[in-house]
Amino acid sequence: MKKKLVFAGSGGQGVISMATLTCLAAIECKWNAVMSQTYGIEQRGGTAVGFVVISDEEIGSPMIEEDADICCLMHPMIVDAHIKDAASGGIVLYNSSLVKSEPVRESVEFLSVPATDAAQELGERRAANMFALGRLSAETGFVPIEALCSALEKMLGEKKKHLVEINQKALRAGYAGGCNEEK
Amino acid sequence: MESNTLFMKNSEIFAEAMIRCGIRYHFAYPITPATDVMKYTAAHFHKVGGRMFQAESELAVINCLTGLAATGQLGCASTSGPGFDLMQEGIGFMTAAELPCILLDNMRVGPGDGDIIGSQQDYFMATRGGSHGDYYIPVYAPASGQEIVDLMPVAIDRAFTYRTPVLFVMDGVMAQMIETVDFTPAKETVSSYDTGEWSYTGAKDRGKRALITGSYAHSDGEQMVKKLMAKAEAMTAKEQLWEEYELEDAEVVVCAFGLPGRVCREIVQERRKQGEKIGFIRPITLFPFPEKVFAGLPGSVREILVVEMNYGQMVQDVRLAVNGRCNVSHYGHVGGDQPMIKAREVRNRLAALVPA
Amino acid sequence: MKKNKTLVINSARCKACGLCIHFCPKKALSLCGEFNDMGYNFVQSDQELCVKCNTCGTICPDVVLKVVED
Amino acid sequence: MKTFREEKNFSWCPGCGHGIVARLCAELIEENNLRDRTCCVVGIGCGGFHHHYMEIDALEAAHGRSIPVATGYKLGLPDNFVYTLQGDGDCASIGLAELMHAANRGTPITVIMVNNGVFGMTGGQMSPETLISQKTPTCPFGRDAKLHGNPLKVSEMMQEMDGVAYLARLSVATPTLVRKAKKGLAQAFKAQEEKLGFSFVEILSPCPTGWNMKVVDSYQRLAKEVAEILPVKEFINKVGGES
Repeated sequence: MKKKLVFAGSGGQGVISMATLTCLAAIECKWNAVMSQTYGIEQRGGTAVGFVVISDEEIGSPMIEEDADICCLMHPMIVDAHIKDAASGGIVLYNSSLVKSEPVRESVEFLSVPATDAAQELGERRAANMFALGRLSAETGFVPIEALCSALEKMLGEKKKHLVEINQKALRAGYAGGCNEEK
Repeated sequence: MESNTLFMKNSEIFAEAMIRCGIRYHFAYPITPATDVMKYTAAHFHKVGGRMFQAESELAVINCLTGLAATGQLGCASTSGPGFDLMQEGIGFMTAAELPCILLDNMRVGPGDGDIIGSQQDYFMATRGGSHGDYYIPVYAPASGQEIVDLMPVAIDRAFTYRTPVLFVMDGVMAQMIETVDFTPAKETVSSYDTGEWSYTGAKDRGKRALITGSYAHSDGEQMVKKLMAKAEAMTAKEQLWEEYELEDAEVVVCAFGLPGRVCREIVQERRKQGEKIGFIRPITLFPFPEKVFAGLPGSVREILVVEMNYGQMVQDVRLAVNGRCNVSHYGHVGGDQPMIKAREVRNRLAALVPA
Repeated sequence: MKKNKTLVINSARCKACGLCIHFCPKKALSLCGEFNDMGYNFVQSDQELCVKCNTCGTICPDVVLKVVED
Repeated sequence: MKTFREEKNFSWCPGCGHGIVARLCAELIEENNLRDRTCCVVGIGCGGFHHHYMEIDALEAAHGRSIPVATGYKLGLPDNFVYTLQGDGDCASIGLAELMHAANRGTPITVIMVNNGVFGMTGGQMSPETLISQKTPTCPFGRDAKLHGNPLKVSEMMQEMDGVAYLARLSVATPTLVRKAKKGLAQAFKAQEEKLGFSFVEILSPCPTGWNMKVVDSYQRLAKEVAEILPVKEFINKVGGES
């Protein structure tokens, strides 16, 4: 098993957290994980992209070049730049709360997820990233939802323990939404 | 630190490996993409009685390291391209003074201030040196977090054995990459090396020792350089490290170091499955350059494709190593967004070299 | 009891710069006609005039002169 | 005296102030029983010969880099005694940034800057300390403030720094000043031994060869002309002793 994932968004949306959590969940499953990211010279704003490779074998190339199995687009500003990262036959999840017009691309499967709206309903708009991840787990099984939930506790640690509950809630809500919906 | 398997950024893995191997002093000046190392040591060195010292410039960094090394203790300095430029004077000095230390250069784009993401453009500066004079220092180019951990005790041993600065180079992408890593190989070894024979700890119960890299008689300079060259020769004979794959019947060999090495190995593996006779070499030591693997290449090899995140630096060493026995071509790319090395481009080059 | 002081001159080190002569309050020092190994007419003292004040030893840049006590 | 190598003649020019400074350092190391744990870091220039006449460990740093070398050394061996001996070219020109930061950090090392106003070893060229209208091979018509800037008042620059425990400008121009210089140096050494912070002494010294003057004339110039611009003075003394 080897999966390549791209998480792209605007700085502050938590896309790097999505990538990190994916890696930690993979490690929960005793798999290997490699994550790289692009970053600007500025500390805030701009785009943020996390690239992830998870595998139950040793990971060779950590690079992603138009061969991602899953591509998560959380913000309209990065759609044009990163929709091409998905492999042919790959899955492109986009945050339809912000990406208003459906992205155009051949030979990929689109998943329209109103992540920001859903998170707002749960009471924490910033948990949109977790909602999207939960949904992705339900739709693709890239990592089990339980692995995401337990990795979340490790990622947040003691200092951010108070954030575990809302983020797990968003993960599970996203997962449930994905399960109920007809494919 | 109970667990041995962690998920960390490669720059942090470097710092944690230093701690676990017994290095207690780190000197640095903030510069992307090497700052993560000093952030980590600043937060963690004090727990083991160590110290991260932020100096006013890389000139001060390398010279603080010189002073520390003179006491017989092993320290480290980490930096990136423009800071590495400034350190060249001190690196040449420490080599002449036979002072051991560990150095890290997280390469960024240059010359000038350069972009902060990855490149491998410091190959020449790392292997040829930027100081005046004849000198070589061991250079390690790990391709993964695990290899950083595996190489740290080796580098420490070479630093003490040859009494020389030892350099690690990573590109900026590799430096920022986060990986699973097993720290089991990182054993405390620093304290097992006795430096009492040469360190400058005060003239107690012995005659004075003076560290002099200049000459007071013209023969001094000659003797010093001869000694350094003898060390370089010994390192060339004994310390070459590389990874190789499927060379026995290869017609084309891809050669790359560091992160591009990982990208290329996967491509070569995938071509082999197609039945193409392609082999792979990844130099792990850049000095000494692994000439032995090139000397031992089978006669079937007619072309070597060197892939680097620069416009042709290591390719010169490959050409020297094969000395005209086969063609050597180069694919290089620097800067822009990830991926730095386009796998598609490597595949195209290979398709041209190995017609289906 | 007054200690016995002596002015010792290590003439091998002298470079005949003349500072001691210039600063000597008693004009007890002068350069002699002989050469040391470095080729300098080294300094000599007139023990009659010398009051062992060590002014010469203080200013001498080559540690040639010093007043020692028994 | 065990510290001082009396059998070895100084290689400095006749009348050079470096010899006086070397003797004072050797006397103080001996008197304070520091020899066993002393390391001297010398700069490039005539000051580099300083340790040749002493039985102490020594490091010859790259030009201008004695202070970070001493800083790293002190971090590694905090209980050793470390001092740098640099000329004004080494300390105030190429090594000024390192001097200022070490002073401000309060690193407990002692820096001795022998200030003779020229680059002596290379033939008396202009240094940051060369006085206005003074002629050197690189300002053959005399130093001109508009062309070359003014003499750098290094000691005055450090006055406001909290990390500095002892700061003084001393001189070897006369026997009286030499005695005073020894007291100042002793305070600087003490500041380090008591871990009070950074200690710096600037010692005005003549370079008869570089100044193209007779020895006695060069000492008179030092006592008058130079001291008018760069007065002998104790700026900071947190040791509390008399100097």
